[in-house]
Amino acid sequence: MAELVSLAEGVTTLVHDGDAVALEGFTHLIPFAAGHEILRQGRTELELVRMTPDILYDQMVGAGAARKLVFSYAGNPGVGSLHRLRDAVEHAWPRPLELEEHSHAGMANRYAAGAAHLPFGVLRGYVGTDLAARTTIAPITCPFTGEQLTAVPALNPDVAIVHAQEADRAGNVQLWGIPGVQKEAVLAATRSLVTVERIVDALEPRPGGVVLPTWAIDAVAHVPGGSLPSYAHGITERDNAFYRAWDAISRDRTTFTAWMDDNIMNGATA
Amino acid sequence: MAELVSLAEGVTTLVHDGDAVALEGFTHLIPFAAGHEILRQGRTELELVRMTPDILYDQMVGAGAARKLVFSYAGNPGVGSLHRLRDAVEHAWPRPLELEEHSHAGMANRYAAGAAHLPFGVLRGYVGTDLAARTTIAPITCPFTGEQLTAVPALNPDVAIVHAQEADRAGNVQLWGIPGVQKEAVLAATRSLVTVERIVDALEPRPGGVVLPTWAIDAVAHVPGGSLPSYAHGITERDNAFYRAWDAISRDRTTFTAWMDDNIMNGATA
Amino acid sequence: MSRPAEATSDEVQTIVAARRLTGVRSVFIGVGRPSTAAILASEVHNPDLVLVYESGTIGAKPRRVPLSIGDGELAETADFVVSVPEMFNYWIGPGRIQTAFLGAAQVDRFANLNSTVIGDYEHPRTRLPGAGGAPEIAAGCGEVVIVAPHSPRTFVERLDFITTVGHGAGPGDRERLGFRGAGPTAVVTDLGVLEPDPDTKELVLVQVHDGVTAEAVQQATGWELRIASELRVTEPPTAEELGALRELVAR
Amino acid sequence: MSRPAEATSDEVQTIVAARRLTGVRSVFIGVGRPSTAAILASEVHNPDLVLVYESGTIGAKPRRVPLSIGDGELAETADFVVSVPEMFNYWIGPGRIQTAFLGAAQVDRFANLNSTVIGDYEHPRTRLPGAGGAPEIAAGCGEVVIVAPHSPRTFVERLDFITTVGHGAGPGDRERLGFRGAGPTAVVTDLGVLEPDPDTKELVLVQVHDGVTAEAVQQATGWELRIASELRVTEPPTAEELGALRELVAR
Repeated sequence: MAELVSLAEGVTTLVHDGDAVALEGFTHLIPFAAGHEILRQGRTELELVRMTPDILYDQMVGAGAARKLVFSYAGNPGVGSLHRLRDAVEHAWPRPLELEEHSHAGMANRYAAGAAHLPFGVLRGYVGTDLAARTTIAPITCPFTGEQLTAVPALNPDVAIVHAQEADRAGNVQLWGIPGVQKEAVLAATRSLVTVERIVDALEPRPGGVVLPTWAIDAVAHVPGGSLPSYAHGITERDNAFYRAWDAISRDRTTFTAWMDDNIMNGATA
Repeated sequence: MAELVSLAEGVTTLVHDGDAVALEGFTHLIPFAAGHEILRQGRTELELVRMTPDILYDQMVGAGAARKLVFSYAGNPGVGSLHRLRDAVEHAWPRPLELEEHSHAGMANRYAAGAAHLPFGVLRGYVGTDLAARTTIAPITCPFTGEQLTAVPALNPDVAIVHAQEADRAGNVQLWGIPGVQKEAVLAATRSLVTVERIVDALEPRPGGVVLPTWAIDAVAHVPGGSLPSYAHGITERDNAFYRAWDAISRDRTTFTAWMDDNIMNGATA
Repeated sequence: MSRPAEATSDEVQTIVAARRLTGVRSVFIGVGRPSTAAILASEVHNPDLVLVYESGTIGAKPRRVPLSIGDGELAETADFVVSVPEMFNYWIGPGRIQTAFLGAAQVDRFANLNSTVIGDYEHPRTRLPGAGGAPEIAAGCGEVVIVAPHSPRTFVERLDFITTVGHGAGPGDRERLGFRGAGPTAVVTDLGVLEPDPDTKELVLVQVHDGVTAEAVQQATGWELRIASELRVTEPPTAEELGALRELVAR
Repeated sequence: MSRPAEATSDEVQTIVAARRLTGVRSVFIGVGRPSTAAILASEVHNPDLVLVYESGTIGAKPRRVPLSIGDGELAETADFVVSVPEMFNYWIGPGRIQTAFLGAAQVDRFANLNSTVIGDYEHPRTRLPGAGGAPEIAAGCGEVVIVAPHSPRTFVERLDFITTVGHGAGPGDRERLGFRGAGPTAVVTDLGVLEPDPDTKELVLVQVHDGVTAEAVQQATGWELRIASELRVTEPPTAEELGALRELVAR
């Protein structure tokens, strides 16, 4: 059963140094506030897992909290590069960053296998690419047709953190809009924390609603606006201006560090 | 793009003698009217596919339309045996019936693999049971952990037929309530027919709504009440009395045949 | 509340099964008596009990005993509803459901189950419905409670067909087969309760219902039944239990 | 409608890409210019065009060019929205989407794509975003149209990294790799259009935009470019196309 906790408590209890942490969200519902709290609590040596690392992981990598990144597409969508992530990969600043790189189809099937507690997933993919030699896949043969396909190892992070629109007082969660791979991430992870825009008396079933029952979650924290500058469909708007502004903020190490100090590290704990 | 057709046209065009036909529905939304039309049109040598054969397949098997049954649970839920199906298996009346038998988990993963156009699915299952030696499975080894799991062959019926609450005039379909495995069945099949309770101007997104786009379907037929004595959530009620009454009707070959003649074979074409 | 009429053995069976769900978080329910027992438990012992039906309805709150596992009321009252593939892959397989309530046509001394055929598979005397979800449910759920009528036809020396593995051939078999859950922890019948011996995994009669003798249970069992040294007698149904059950069935 | 100002080469590229979607049923859209072109096509050429974004929004009807592929408007206007696993397993992998519009940082003569690194993988000069959905999209969709700026930095003799297979090393490679779709059928740039030779699969310059010479295209291409014997010249943007594009971008 999920406990209702403060964001600070949730992060303290569930996220440890060296953990593989998936802060998931496919453009929508990215758990920025939780990521920032992880930085404020000084977690380090993290293995960051996410299909689409964007500004949040640029911040966490730039702050030196991550040892490794497991991903399939790392960019500032519609804007360009993630300069802190590039700096880490290209110049090992502030520290080297190990990469484990997949395609979206591969990552999605890794999470799905993880959610099913199966050791691997199967897809047609990777063949003919240079990625095949650079990542964690294996050929697998269909026992019925003899066709050779690709197996990807299950992804089971130590912790999954996602943001949702609402939870009831028992800790049952509902999110809607673009669902991404959040359900799989939570079900695949050993521990899970969900930040929500609001606490309600009862979850009203909604079109496209994805429900995570309280008994499949460890903790729920009430964090209004917790996905900004990303958005929570129907509640907050994506701050596209900030995504554009990040390009300039993140290009320069000093500007970045100053911005992080002013806006994140010394920011109030949610 | 799905054509809007009459039920008779749809069956004539899409269902052929000898086809593997999946009339899916997990207690809910069982396409009875379409199955009856298949009988009226005299289709024969069918391979009937369904996770949960119930009264409809009892009728089709009793009528001698089926050569083979692919399934995981064949019963009259809450009532008891399917007497026509038993008569076919136990006494080859009116003709022998070949069985290909799986568990629910196996059938669900066979459909999911079929919908993904993958040749097989993977699960933990069948081990230690007598079913393992009686069905179409194969061991498969995880290339990462060495664990041995079970592979099931993809299920790709020639035709899938499902019933839904509504379609728009372009042939986009929406169903809600218990979704069963209908989406997978339609996406796995070579051809598909959807019967619907009503045609609407536009599909209103609904909680739990499953949408099948017109470009993933071959034909849509307007058949109000087309799933009775099963039901269409929010529109028709399950006729539990008929499910109970079927037990007596189906016990005796003569009673059954007379009932079929009176109620199905000479019934009006929808 | 006036003392209700004496409970029938079927009522006692259902009530005893329901008691097993006190303090349980979630229960996977087969159709029939298991369903009645689980709904009763949620009304009398465990209001927070999460009822999970194979049809994909999770957290259903039926007020009547559904005839099928897919009745509309289950979807209307569920916390959420999932597809069949999701039910087995994301919820049952990973062992997210704590207890499974299953029935069967045949049960053997290691609580293995047959729901496929009576007689030879190719030429069955009686063709039964088949596996359904039982094999993977029994493998994946935290524990399994079997609810079956007690007769020599059901409790047999040798299954005609192993549909669902309980404790296999004895200790270590479930581990060898890679099953996650603990397997059968009890068989609740209309005569009493059998539980697997912790060491041998063989079913032992540990409890008889009021007025039932161990001899009567042995006569209804197709193998030489082990009897617990301290045989418990079922606490008679309370007026609340019996009243709630009769009200539920009458709805 | 008053004659609008002369179209820029970027506008021509977008308009020519959009024309490719006349009569197409469904298009999978990468972020950026492909998205602009697809929305333009749905407004000018093909109102029934089904726009599919990686974020799971199928049949989206954006009125503005979304900054990201996951903007709220895409979900609000979609015919339906699916999870990422479902998008790749049920919709892209089986080849249910007819055309894919993709960009890339590097393109070679067989229309293979690099969006991973410039330079060595272990010590890259420039780290790019990575594969995203491109490899399986290019393998599964019916055909692929590449939309890229024409420069020697983009059109290279040799990719630094093969992220996405177009026609591999030439004829037969896609079949050998088991890909379902036809692969790249066109590369639309700000200078013209390249199409694979039906036999050799090597990209051939088949069309130049108004005022562009074959020599100019060769100079912007990092390999010795094959030129079609009958080189077409792009139909200039109509007032309707240009007006619609500018209105769309301005929204």
